[in-house]
Amino acid sequence: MGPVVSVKTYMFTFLALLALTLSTVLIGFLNLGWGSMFVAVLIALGKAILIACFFMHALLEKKIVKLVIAGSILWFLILVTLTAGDYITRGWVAFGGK
Amino acid sequence: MNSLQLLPDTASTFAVQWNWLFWMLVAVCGAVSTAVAVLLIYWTLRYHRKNDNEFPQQIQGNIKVETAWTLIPFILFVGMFAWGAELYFKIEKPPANAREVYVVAKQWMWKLQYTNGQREINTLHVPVGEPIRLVMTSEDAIHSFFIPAFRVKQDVLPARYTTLWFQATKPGKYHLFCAEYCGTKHSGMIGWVYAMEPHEFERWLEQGGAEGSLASTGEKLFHQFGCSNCHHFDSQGRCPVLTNLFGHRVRLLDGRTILADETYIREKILRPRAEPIEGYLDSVMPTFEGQLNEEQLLALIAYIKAIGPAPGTQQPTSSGTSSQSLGQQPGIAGPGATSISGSKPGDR
Amino acid sequence: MSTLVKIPAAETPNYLTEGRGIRSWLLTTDHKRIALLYLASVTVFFFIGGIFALLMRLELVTPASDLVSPHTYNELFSMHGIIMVWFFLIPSIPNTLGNFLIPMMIGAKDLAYPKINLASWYVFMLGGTITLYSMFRGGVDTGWTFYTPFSTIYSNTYVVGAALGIFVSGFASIMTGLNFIVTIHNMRAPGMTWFRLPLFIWSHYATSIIFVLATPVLAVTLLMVAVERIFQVGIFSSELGGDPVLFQHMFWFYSHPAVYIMVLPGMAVVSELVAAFSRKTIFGYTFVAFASVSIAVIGFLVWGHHMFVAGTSIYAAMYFSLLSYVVAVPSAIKVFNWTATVYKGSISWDTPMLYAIGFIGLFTIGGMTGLFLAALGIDVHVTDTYFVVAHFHYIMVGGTIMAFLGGIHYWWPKISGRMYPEGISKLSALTVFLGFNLTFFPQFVLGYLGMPRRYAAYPPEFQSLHVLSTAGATILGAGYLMPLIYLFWSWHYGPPAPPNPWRATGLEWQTSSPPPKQNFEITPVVTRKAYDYEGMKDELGLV
Amino acid sequence: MSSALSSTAQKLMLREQYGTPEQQRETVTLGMWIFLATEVMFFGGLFMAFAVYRMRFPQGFDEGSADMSIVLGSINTAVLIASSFAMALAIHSAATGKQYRSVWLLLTTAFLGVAFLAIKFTEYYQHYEAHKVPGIWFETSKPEAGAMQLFYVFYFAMTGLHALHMTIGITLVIIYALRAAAGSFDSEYHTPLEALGLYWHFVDIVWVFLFAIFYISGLHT
Repeated sequence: MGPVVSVKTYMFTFLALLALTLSTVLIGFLNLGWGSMFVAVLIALGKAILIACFFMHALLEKKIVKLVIAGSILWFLILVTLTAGDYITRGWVAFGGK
Repeated sequence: MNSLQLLPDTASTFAVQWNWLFWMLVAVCGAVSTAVAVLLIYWTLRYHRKNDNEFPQQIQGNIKVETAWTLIPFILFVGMFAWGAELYFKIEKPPANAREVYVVAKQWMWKLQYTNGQREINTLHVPVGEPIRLVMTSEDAIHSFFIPAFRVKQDVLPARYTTLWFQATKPGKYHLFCAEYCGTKHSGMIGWVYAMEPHEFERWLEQGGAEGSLASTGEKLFHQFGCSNCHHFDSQGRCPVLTNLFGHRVRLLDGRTILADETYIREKILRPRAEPIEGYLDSVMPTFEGQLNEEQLLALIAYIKAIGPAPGTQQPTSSGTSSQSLGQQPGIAGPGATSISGSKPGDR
Repeated sequence: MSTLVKIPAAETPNYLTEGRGIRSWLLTTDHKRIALLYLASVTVFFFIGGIFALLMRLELVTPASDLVSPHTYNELFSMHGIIMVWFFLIPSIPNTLGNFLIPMMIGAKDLAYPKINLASWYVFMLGGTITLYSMFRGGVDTGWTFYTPFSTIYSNTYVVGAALGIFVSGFASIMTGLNFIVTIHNMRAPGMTWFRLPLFIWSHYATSIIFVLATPVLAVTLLMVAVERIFQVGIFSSELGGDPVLFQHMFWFYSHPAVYIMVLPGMAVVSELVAAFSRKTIFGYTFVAFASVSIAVIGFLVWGHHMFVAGTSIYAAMYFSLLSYVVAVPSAIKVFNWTATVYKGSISWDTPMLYAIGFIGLFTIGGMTGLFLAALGIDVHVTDTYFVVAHFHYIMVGGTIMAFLGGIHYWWPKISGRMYPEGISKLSALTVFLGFNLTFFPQFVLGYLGMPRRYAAYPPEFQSLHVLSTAGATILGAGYLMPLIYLFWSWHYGPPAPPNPWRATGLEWQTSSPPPKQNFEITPVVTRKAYDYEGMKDELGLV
Repeated sequence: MSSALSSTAQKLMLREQYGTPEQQRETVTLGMWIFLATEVMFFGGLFMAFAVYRMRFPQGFDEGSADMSIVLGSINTAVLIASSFAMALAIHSAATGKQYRSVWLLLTTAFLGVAFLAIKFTEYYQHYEAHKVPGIWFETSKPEAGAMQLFYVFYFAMTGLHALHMTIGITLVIIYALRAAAGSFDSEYHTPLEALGLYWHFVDIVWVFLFAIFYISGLHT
């Protein structure tokens, strides 16, 4: 049988997720230029970590499961960085900005 | 049956350098492959099993040997990489004084045009000893411009310009191939490249009655489509000054900068209101999407390249900078700029 | 189906005889039977793809396109590529030999998910059927690479059908990879530590990583191609501002690692063969094991080397070129270690060993010419020519198929319980080797001379080399038919095989030939490393 | 497959290829995590393509984003988070032997999932009404019409695939709720529920990112 986490932890996670959703929306109304997307994704990342750690018990799983999670994130980053590296150095996207 | 040919023509400056690296790689890789093959065959014969009860002495491995055959190939590989990259940089960075030829590819032909207006199809005439830069685009699928004797190849993409340069060294007639699969008659999308002595080339270039240079065709289009109504050569016009635009970075409204190359100018003609330039928030320019074909676009680009720095312009770095926004009246359409509200490129 | 814990009966019939009739095969969850289902399927696909190849070679005997129309020729090479890549090479070794051997080599009763294993075969067959159906309905002419915008706008063939077939078969790959990874992690017999695993397992583990992480990207890419083609919204074409090169990035993110899906299992087989027929432990076991894993990992970082002239940035080309050289290092390490294993061994010249030596030689040439293609400046000329065609055929045909045939011969006694005929099989190995080189070596020269690939017609000066290549292809075809015939023959008429005809190490040789359904009468307890021929010698009392 | 199951061995449902129940649980969990890794790469390809085009056309994508209904999007996010919460509690109840509560929580999860889809399809209908469906009916007067269409292509592709995952998830949750009602799970054996929970939470995570990239960046315009 799997790891058992207390109901209280689930409750706090749930509330934290709702709070983060609300803050995403509120910050979204500010004009941050490219920063608004950046902040939104950053908060989403925080929410994803909360879900993975507390709802999915990633922290309590064996090392191999953690390796699988780390690997999938790393591979996604490989896909993004090596492709984006081409687009950024190709002059396909504009540079700088606010 | 034709005679067996084992060496390709070597007819450009790049091809000479290419051959050096190629044969160096053949020598290194050939030596290593031969060594592996000889050892493998020799040991297989030398240590052939004599009877089924034979079990050899076990060898687990040797860290020194492993390190050696990890590091030595790696160092060799880095050398190969560096040499290959150096060669690649040479072929990707055309010299500034190169003569330009414009190429439009379509299923399944090559259309070429010189700056003096001379056109040809599926043949390319070039002078020996002069760098040539091809500015290429496609009307449909991806094609690839390939001249084996010059060892150069570049994919030709729709809606953007790629370039290719070479300098022929030997007069002659060489193959031109499409190297990126492009449909039914892909293997028919071939032609010839004629490398000629410079004086012969000049003679060839003048004959054939081109109807004026490419830039002059562009200039005519520039007036015909009303561009000149707004794009003046001083800052009095409502639109960015185009002198000295080409090859410089343009500041966008949100502060980012973008290089004004051929592809950028093409984009701005077809989709002027996307990505507004600093100082021109509500662009009054209409879209020319669907009104200009690839050849006309190239003529306009040739014209914009040709106008260079106009007399009296003190902005050598960039056009479209904020200094020209003085007197700008956003949103007012002028005589040259027709209604913009109805432009819906995405309509069905 | 939820069976309870079951102790195998004392005298179980073997996996071939336990349960008869078509139902017992089509509903089996036995990894060995599923391996045979896969073996039969990929063999059929191999010969279909082979017929396409032969027709192409016949067309290329003359410079003009006279045997078939250019359009037909384009469909031939597209279908040859699609069938061979997705329906033969990728499943070839992992789903047949891998499926058969992984549980046995680690001392397990079956894979971790036997039902998913069976499901993967059905999904694979469904994908294959869809692809074949769209081929016979009118074919597809995009090449196996489906480059946009040609595939989404300009091609008038059954692109969506072919893409759907590949999409579906991708799920089979994912199921297989997932099954292998979990099996290797969780199902090892007591005492079977990671560094006691045969290198076959290490390589298949590396392959599975690629299956699992690369295949989904292909799936989503093909899905986007289908969406773009059906709804005519330009994701990868330029009307809306999209970029065709993005398709190439996503496609090669899968398809370059997919090359390693094809060759890593070949390396897996060759490690076993070289050890068994030299009766020696693999020189530098840990280096070879980690080389497999690093090929799988670094193999994901090099896809851009397919796009050096595609209009990517020169800086991206730089890092992709450098990384391509880095991934060549572990491949080189493997070749050197196999060669060193032969040194002072006790080498037998049985057929599998001939295939293994052929593999090492051809893989070396294939790998070395890869160094040419990774050199940026050189690639400008030779990319998209026959040089590339020859290069990847040396890896995939000279490499993978040699290893596949070698492996089939080596484990044939275990699979069928019969010995194959030694004389004719040696002849076939030799025929394949010679035919292969005659077919593909001239293509290096053709590419170097500038002959572009995917040409139905070509300038006359290339004819001599094309004729040589076609001559080689007929020999190669004959070489491939021979094993098909004599292996079928030996299934019924070959002499019965002992449990361990080669006196090889490895748990699979410690059970009977053919093995019982549960693989082992008692779960083995492992106390030795892989390739412990010292121990084997003691066991046989030959001190 | 009913409450007639009595002995521990039967309840463990140990399949023949496994040695111990613990091995079976680990195998199932690991398999599910690896499957989720493939899902990361599956959605990852789309996220990567979206990122590239977003970098290229920030304005056009923001204009597309400005059309989104932030109210419905936020409600949907809350609904999905609540469903994940219910799922986590369902597994917790199963693990602590409260089978009856577990069934009801599973049904709540499924209900919230259906509510999510209902809201999502309401949004789709609104886009259709506004003529914002690329390839079928697309109209805009905005200058970056092409980029906006691209935005919508990604929007429909990604939320559509997400909705497909939701549909599969809801079906499985209902099936497992029925199995739980039939007494198939207890505090010792509920591995399939845990695996389903992982899947459900993962689909939730995907939505969290979809919400961030599609709904937020156009808010300030």
